Amino acid sequence: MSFFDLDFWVGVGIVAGIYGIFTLGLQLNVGFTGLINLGQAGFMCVGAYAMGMLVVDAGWPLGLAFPAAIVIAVAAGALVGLASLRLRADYFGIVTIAFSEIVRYVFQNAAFAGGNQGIIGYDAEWRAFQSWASERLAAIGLGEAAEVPLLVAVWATLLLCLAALRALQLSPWGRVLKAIREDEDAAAALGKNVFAFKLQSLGIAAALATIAGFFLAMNVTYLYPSEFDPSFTFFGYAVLILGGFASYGGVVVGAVLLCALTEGLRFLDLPLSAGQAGSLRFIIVGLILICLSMFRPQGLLGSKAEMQLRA
Amino acid sequence: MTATRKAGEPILAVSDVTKRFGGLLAVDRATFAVAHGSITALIGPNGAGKTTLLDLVSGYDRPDFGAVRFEGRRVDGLASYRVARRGVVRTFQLTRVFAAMSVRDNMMLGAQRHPGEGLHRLAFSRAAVRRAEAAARERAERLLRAFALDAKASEYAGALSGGQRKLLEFARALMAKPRLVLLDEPMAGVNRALGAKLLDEVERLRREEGMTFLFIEHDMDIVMQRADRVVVMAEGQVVAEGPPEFIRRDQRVIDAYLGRRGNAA
Amino acid sequence: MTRGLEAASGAPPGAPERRFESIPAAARLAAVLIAAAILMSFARGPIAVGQTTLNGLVSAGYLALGAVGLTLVFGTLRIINFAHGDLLTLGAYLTFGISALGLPFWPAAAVAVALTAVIAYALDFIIWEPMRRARTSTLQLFLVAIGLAIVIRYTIQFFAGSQVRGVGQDVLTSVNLGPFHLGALQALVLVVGVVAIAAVGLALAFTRLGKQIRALSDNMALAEVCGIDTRRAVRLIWLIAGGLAALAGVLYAAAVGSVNPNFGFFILLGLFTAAVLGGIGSAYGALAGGVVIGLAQEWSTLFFNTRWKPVVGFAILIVMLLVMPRGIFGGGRARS
Amino acid sequence: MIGRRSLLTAMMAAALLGGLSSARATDQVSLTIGKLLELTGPLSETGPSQDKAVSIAIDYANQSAAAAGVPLKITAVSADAQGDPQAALSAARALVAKGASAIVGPSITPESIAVANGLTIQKKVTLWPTGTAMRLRTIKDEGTIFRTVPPDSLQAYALAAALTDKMGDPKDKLLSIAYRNEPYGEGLAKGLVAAWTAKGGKVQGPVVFDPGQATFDSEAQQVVDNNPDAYVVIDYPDTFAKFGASLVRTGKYDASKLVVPDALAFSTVPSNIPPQALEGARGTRGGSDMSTEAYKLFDQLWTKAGGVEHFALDANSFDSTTLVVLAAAAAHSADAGAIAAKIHDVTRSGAPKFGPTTLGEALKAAWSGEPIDYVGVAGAFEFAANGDPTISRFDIYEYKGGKLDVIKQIDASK
Repeated sequence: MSFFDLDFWVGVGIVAGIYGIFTLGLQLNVGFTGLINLGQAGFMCVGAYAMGMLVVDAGWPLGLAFPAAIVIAVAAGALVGLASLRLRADYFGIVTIAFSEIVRYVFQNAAFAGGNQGIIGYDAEWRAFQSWASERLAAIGLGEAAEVPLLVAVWATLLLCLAALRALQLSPWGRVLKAIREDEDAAAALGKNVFAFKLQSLGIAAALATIAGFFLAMNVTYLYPSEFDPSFTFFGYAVLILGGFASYGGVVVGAVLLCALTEGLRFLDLPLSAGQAGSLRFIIVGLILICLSMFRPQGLLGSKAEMQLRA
Repeated sequence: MTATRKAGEPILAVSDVTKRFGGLLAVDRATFAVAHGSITALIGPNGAGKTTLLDLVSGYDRPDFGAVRFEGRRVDGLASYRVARRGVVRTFQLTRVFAAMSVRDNMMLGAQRHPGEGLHRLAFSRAAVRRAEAAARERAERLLRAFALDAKASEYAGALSGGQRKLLEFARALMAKPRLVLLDEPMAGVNRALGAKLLDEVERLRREEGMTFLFIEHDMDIVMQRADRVVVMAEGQVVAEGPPEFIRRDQRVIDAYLGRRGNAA
Repeated sequence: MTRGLEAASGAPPGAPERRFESIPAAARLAAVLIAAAILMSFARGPIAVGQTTLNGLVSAGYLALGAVGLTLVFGTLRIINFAHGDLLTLGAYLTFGISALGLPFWPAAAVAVALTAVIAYALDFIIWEPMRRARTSTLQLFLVAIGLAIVIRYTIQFFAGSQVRGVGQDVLTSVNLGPFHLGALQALVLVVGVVAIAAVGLALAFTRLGKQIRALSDNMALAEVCGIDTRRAVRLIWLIAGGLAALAGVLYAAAVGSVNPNFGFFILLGLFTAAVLGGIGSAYGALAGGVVIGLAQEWSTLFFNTRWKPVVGFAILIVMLLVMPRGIFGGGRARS
Repeated sequence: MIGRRSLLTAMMAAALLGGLSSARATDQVSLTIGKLLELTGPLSETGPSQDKAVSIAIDYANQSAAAAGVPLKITAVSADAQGDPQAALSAARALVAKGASAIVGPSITPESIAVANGLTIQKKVTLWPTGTAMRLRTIKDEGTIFRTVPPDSLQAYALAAALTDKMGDPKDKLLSIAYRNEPYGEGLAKGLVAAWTAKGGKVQGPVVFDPGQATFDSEAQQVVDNNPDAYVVIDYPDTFAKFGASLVRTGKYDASKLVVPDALAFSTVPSNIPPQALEGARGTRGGSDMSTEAYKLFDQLWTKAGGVEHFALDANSFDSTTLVVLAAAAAHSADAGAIAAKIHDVTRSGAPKFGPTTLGEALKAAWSGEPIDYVGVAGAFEFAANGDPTISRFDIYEYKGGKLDVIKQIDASK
């Protein structure tokens, strides 16, 4: 009965990293551009499936299929953006969630995507890299858990994306983005093409969703539509609000804390039936979401001043 | 930085511009012109359609009928960001500063065609970006000093007082080296001394950089002393246009605007 | 959350919803639906079209009633209430709980509807009212709604278990109306649904409170200025939203025959589609939207493989938002 | 509910004691079995019945071991797969962290593949999924994945055989097929269409219905259109409660023409499925020569434990748990790898036969080291190298008065 099982917590670290990359995209949209993107899971689905189908059906090497999948997902993001970015913020949110549901149903029913049999066999090259890396790690004593290479790869990518987004945020481009979040009309009056910036923000979010989708696909080794359920996006929002509004660093902290909490609750040993324990886990996550949003809306690392100035 | 100017052609020509909101005819066939390098005041009672006209000229709203020409080329129908890029910058009646951003960042946003605002340029021409950023920062510092806001440069714009926000919005407009500046009641909420300083800056910019100003103003003293031309609107129509002294005596203006209140200004 | 966002989605200055303006829209909609039905019956035969129309009207019942509460709350309080679907589940499971104490099904349902209405009101008192006073942003309200949805759903599952539960009503005997057939219980659901829709529509059109609620959902600031006691009206909106959601939940459970705690969440996006289709903030719109979605989904089975049925709702939603963002009856500016 | 909770606390105490007592007794084996259940999320309707199936298997095994003097104590830990492969992988890791030497579940193939590739193959922990899709066989499981559910290909032939048995030669007979839109339905339907058309039969549909939908009236109408000679509905009990009602309401539905697969096989039909939807219907499920007594015992244990009614494939989870216990007895150890190695020894064809009614003797025989051939409730399990059951004997049953009555047994491989 060991709570501190290495395999388990390496697994939690991987999931936290995947949610981190996924939510960086959300943060760019919500925290820095003012777009309520409810379809991030849909972009992840497009990206992951594109990568899977290119490798399995078209026989592409992973090294080519993955960047191509990012391009395809960004194109999907641009398409959604072109169609709906002129809508009011909450309408835009509803269009994006409808988009992500349509994508999920298409991949569940369309014959070309393996129907609801899903896609398997795209991770051969990754498995080879993983075993090669495991030997290297074993040589330096880290060979215990099989998934450490995936953990290292996920977190290296997450920190890279974090640094890139932070640099972008400090750049003039980031400044305009934040101005658009503050007041679109004023930004337009200063000559900023608001629509183009929103489109770029959505496109980058789609790319980040694809990167998260890539690692999710490698983690579960099988692409299946229910992995890209809207609840994935909702959990991403919980990570965002826990970490802190308009704070990229907060996303990483939020992802680690929330994943550690929800997975750690699996060890909660109460005299309850399995079903009740399962429900309790989610009740606790739900209550945290409510209390955070009510009493600490800026989350852990968000700035309270900015929140108040904007409200 | 004086623009190429065809002899006598106005920098801004508004002809028969009309705008209707549901049943309300906000602007009715408004026609007037603004000469290069002039300081033109746009006056009229509340609800005369002044702000709506400014919205139509700046592309914030689209006229139902009529044309707006800036430097001879039509701009009505262009999105507001395209009009701004042509060199027409505006401020708003209810000042719109980016509250959750620093005063300096607010200013930096005024810079036009900044290479740093394009992802591809950010990645590949980093030197150009650094140069443009430094130039913009230097111009911002100078303008902030001119408007006595330099002390507040790193504070949140939202923390400024109403008057200071007005000044910031005006200074930010100047960042873009505009050729035509549309000011919507720039003096509202600004104390007398600072207001005078602002108007001196307007005249300096007209003299040294050839900028043209069109501003909505209610304070007749300012209009009479500072404006070299006046356009008077009432109930959506342009009822009179001309130098301030002529406007003061024009009967139509008195009926439409001054007379209705019974006492001379 | 953001000045830009707030301004863009500020109180929509749309034309207030006058009774006259909405009747032509309803008439136009009915004409379109009837024309579509006639057209299809050439292609697929009147019996098939008639039967699917009946099936569609049954689901239209609970979709419309569920959507009314959603659109009123969304229209007035700017809350994308993701917890609304779980209020349907709450209504159904309270009915099971109360009927387990000995009350027959329909009286137990009535008590459950009242109880859920009170719970919805209490939630406004505990959660939404304080957040409204703190002028929180749309995003925070949306996140609280997600948290609330999870808490309600899994509290129900904690006590009632996640296994499927039969409603214990006779779902088999069917009524034959000429060539068409309809389950007796479904017919009841259809009748109760239509009656409730009409009642809500009339109440909103003619009662003083109804007008206040519609004014509120059309433009909260304007309503405040005209001296409507918005606090009382908002409380009433939550009572109506909760009550109608519970009624929709009960009708759904009765029509379908067996449910588990996820059913409310699964049809939530259908309710959103109906609300947006009808025009956010417009109660008539939600009623019309529910009918259109119910019919469209069942009619789609005549032309496409039934596996695509769930996609029909979403496709309509996206097309509507791009072509007619203000919906059939909607007021307010949908473009930012 | 109350019955189960006191049972649970008793088991918790036993686990603690078990831990202590193992030091005292000579070689008392304390086995922990992991239950990977669907407690939340889109498949949560399957969770409670699987939880109960494994629990009653463990209780029955504990009683049988004590009666037979075999020093084996079994406890259970559970985790929630949430209907999502990534959560299932994390849940499986939690089970192993809590000491599970084998995992019963999960219920769909995507989760099984994620758990296998991510954990159980490398850790040599046996995995007992109830998902039937053939996709599971595309991964090299190194002898760690066993299925007590018949693979789709075999069951498709069984369904065709059941149809032929009822309607005679399939030539020019119209078969209307409908299935629930997920791997189990799609896989079985494909196999059945192939088997049926190969024998000259005609197929209508398949009508694919989405489990999340509220009403199935239009789908049901398409199934009964053109008055087909027979229908096959491949579904789980929760959706069939709605789909069956819709079929009856069409007025043109004759339940005696219906044939259903093993997911709709219950000794007594759950209360939320309308009886008229199944009255007279036939079906297939894994079978053995001890089927009748085995199912009777299983039904007794199920009713005595109270709680939730039958659901899909609960007998299979019961068998999986029992086989893990037998393997542990044969291995004299709770080590995951040792158990994996002994699975074939407790299901060796030709060895002395035991069944649920003789579990005590089976445990004693296994403990003494001789190979045995244990036949479970849901069928005989001579496992192939890839862990799928080779013996393809199927019960063909008919529902009479809400009860399942086995009328025939066939071998689907011929």
